[in-house]
Amino acid sequence: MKQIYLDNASTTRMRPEVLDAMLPYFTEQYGNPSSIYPLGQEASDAVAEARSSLAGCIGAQPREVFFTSGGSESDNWAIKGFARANVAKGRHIITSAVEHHAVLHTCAALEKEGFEVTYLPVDGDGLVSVEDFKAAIRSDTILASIMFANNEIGTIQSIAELASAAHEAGVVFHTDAVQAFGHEYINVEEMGIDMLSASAHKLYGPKGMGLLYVRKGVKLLNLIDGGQQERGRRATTENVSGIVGFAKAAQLAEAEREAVHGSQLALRDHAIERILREIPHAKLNGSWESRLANNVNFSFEFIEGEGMLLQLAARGICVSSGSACTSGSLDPSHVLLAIGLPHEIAHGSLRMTLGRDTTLEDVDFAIDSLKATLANLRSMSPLYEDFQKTGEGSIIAEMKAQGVPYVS
Amino acid sequence: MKQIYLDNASTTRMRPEVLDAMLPYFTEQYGNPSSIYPLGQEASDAVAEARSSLAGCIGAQPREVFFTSGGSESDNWAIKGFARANVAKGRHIITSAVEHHAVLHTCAALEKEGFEVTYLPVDGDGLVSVEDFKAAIRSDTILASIMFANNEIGTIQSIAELASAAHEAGVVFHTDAVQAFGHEYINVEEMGIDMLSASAHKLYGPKGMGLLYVRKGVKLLNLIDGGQQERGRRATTENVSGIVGFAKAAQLAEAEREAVHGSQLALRDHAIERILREIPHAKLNGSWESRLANNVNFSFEFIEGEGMLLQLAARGICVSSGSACTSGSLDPSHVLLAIGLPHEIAHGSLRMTLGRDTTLEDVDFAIDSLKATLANLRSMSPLYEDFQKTGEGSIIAEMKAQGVPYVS
Amino acid sequence: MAMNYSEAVMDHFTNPRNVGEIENASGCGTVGNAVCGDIMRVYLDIDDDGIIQDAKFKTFGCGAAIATSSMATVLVKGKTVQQALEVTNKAVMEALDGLPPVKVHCSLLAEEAIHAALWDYAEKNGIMIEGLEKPVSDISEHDHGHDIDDEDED
Amino acid sequence: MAMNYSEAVMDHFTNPRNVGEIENASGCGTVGNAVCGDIMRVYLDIDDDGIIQDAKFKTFGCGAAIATSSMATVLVKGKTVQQALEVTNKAVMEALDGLPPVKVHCSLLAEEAIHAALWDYAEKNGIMIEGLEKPVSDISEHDHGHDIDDEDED
Ligand SMILES: Cc1ncc(COP(=O)(O)O)c(C=O)c1O
Ligand SMILES: Cc1ncc(COP(=O)(O)O)c(C=O)c1O
Repeated sequence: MKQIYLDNASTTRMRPEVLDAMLPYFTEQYGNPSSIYPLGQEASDAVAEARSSLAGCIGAQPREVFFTSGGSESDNWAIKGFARANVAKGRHIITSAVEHHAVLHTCAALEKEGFEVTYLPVDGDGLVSVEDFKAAIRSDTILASIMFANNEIGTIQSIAELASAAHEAGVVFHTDAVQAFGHEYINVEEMGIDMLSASAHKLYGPKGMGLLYVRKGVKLLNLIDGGQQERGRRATTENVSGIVGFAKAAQLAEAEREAVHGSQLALRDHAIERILREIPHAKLNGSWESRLANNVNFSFEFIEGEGMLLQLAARGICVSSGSACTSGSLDPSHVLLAIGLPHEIAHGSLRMTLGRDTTLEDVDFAIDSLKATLANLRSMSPLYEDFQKTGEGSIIAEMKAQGVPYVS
Repeated sequence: MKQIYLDNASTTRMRPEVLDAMLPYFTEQYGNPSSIYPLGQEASDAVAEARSSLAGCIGAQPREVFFTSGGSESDNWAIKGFARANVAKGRHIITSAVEHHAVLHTCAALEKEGFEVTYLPVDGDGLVSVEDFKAAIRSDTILASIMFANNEIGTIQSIAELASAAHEAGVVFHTDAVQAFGHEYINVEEMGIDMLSASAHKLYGPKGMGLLYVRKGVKLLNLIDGGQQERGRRATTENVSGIVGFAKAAQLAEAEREAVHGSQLALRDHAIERILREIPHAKLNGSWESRLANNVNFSFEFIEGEGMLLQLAARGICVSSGSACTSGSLDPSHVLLAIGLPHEIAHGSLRMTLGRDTTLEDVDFAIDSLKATLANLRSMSPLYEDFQKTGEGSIIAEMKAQGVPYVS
Repeated sequence: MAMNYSEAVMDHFTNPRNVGEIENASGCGTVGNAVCGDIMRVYLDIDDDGIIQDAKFKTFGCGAAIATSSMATVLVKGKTVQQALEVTNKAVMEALDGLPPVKVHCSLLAEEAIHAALWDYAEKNGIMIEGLEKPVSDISEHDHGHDIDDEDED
Repeated sequence: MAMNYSEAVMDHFTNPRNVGEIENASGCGTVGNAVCGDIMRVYLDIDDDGIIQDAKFKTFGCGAAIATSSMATVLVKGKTVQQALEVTNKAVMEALDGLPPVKVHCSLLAEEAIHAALWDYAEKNGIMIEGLEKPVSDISEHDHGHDIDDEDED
């Protein structure tokens, strides 16, 4: 069956150009970049070139870019490494309630080490308030980590303002840009970003490959000690093919960014509008204005997410959900709860994230299928039965009555 | 120019079969294993299959095998993760002076956190004495980490005996088996290994891919916190192609292990014997008896290693050295110093590590080139000039007089 | 979290048997709650001989919840009330060729829903069913086994 | 540690100029030590007008050490003693189109070796060479810049 892949926030299909760029580094140019003979030096040159190309994408210096095994390692390294290196200056860290677990669980680990963490709430759109942020800064605050764009609901934060508020108070500013790198314009100088995490597989590059940008002068302890790779900051024989593939993916993304952004935005808004128009008891999650161009996230009432995903999968549609059942945890997505969704409707959420080659047909087919799926699941839902019998018990209807935007 | 690659302890040429196994997971089977739709489930199945295949190679259970980004991360995770999780039981760790930097620098980082580390000395062959090991165990010793086989001199430690001594005292035993996995017979049950690090690129697999075996019941803190991958122990979207490639490489290595071991042993001994016979002022480093089948390591007097490497590279021969200059540090290899080599001859060391397709012709050509290179470098060495004029100042001649074995 | 549902689960999820309502049912029970994410409602039509002539369900929940509801109704149909009590969560799971560890709680919910419907039937008819205890209507107080690592806790 | 030697360095390393000894040299100096890994010995043949007619070297050391020795001898040949003093490590490095940061110390060693040979010449002839200080024979006390991160220390 034809698969319609609308889960590009989860991972992406690697581009053939990226594979082509990587291929020589497996069985031909397989040298260790630390070696002195040509096979090693060529690998070393390829790594250096990739580093400066990636640095260029965000306005950084090559020596400020360090390769890692992915977004999670970058987040862990930035936050644990900075906190542990700067504990003498203070033990307070600020982050938000909607961060990825790679940030949240890292902060939780630091709390066990004696750090204190403020988890800023967000508004109904998922936005951190700059005022709240300023108010949370204490004299012993050393680090703030606020994600560039949310992986579930696509909300883009006011990074430049937050960073500047952090700097006014002498606080170092990290951003998890895993969802934004290669998709949104980023410039670490203009925006005042001190550390930035990115991951290659979110931009049609290889899995298991990430980077951490660290502004010159920002001190970190190593997460991975050992050899002298990455100027002694992150040990391990370089994943040369992965590094080369990451750089290639980023170059392509950078070159096509504006065009892709524009066409995705149109498709995204088409999808959002169709759902609001055609599917009752639905609510758009996340800001519509300050939102990744490829993110569509809805809650549907009276149904639970996993069943929806499985039925859509049976029609060849690959999407994801903030439902409890898909994550192995009893609670629904912490992001959906943080934007104020009651558990009941957080369970019935759906994320569709468009890719660079998603077509209008794909989106329309997905929405048609979604309508059929929801009708089927609602027909077997005891909650929908009750609602139909009594006309009561709809949370979304209440929201609508209260004037919450983008509900149907 | 034809390249003769004799640096397989540094990294290996990925096998075409491994690349073939990996290829589908880049641009076709690109799903995220955490996803519920078939594209994700197939990736998840591939990861599960790879995990059980790798577990099988060392007699472990699949759920005891965790994927990492390489040997360095595995070492860091095992040692830091165990130490931090078990600090209530004690703060003392035992390791050896000849470990890889991924272990030594990790231990140094733990010393800064308040742990105490005993770095056991080794004998002239690079062997840790089981008696020394027992004597070093204290009531507050929680962990011992002794490498399976040394990356520079190839010496294989008495792992089963060391592990059993550790267990008698209730100490958990980790081994860095990066150089041994896929090359030597390993069984974690028989040998009593509690944790084991391995890295795919040392056995013709992909770079940036490793594993940590953790015996059921051994408690570790996470090094990389975040999502629920690896049962919540090591977060990040799985590097599916890397995992599949690692398993394929290990399967092939396991299937061919005895045959390759036998043929490499013959070539290795041929090389060692030719050098001892034909090159004066040379000393074999490391044990000859308890040694990796592919490792040849010599010190040559009156010359410095980098010059030797560059001249060999100019003839297409890829080898490495324990010389200061190639590592960016002022000191020569800590391993060569630990086996008692004076600085003067540690600088002039050469490591040739054979690969699975190294031929007798390759080895002979390399040794012929080595002879020419040494003659050339000695002809421009002021130390050799002095020795020739006075007949004095040869450390190796003194060693020979003292009965040190395997010197010429 | 990988799912790896058996074929039987996928079949009962995609083609659930006995979806619907029974008007004037002999017994009807609803368990679970929408906060934790699973709600099951079972309708039973029980004849004068105490034989379950028909069973229907509605479920708000994941694939496993729907499949276990479907299977539970299939298993109790044609059975006596007493036999229906033997349709335990284990029996439902076995009939479905197993469930992923994180989904075992769904089969518990199905058992509870059958019990709740039987309790309702017993109450309506003023009878006592041996071995049947009053089911908790909100089973979220039960241990769902959801976020417990399937084997070890180390 | 990646090397990335310039072509000039590789040329002077693979085809070093002026390797050898000069019998009854006007001046000979050896600097460095085998513990730290670099030893250079320079022989100078200086005529009565104080012009360096010939220069030879022997070096124990890495590629950069050999190349800088070679270049240093090339640069001083034909020069007066006074001009030879101006053959600084910078001059040697420039002539070689640069050196990797960790190798800069090698060029210092070459400068020291020339100075040591000139000092020997001056001593033998009982003269004072303006601007020449007694070179340290063991330059390992100098800062080699070896394990210093090339720019930042953070
Ligand atoms: C013994 C040993 N341990 C650890 C490592 C580190 O492995 P990796 O480069 O995969 O991180 C290596 C190789 O570099 C090694 O030889
Ligand atoms: C916002 C965000 N941060 C971090 C990560 C972790 O990235 P990776 O899977 O490459 O470790 C992800 C994706 O999974 C993400 O979306």
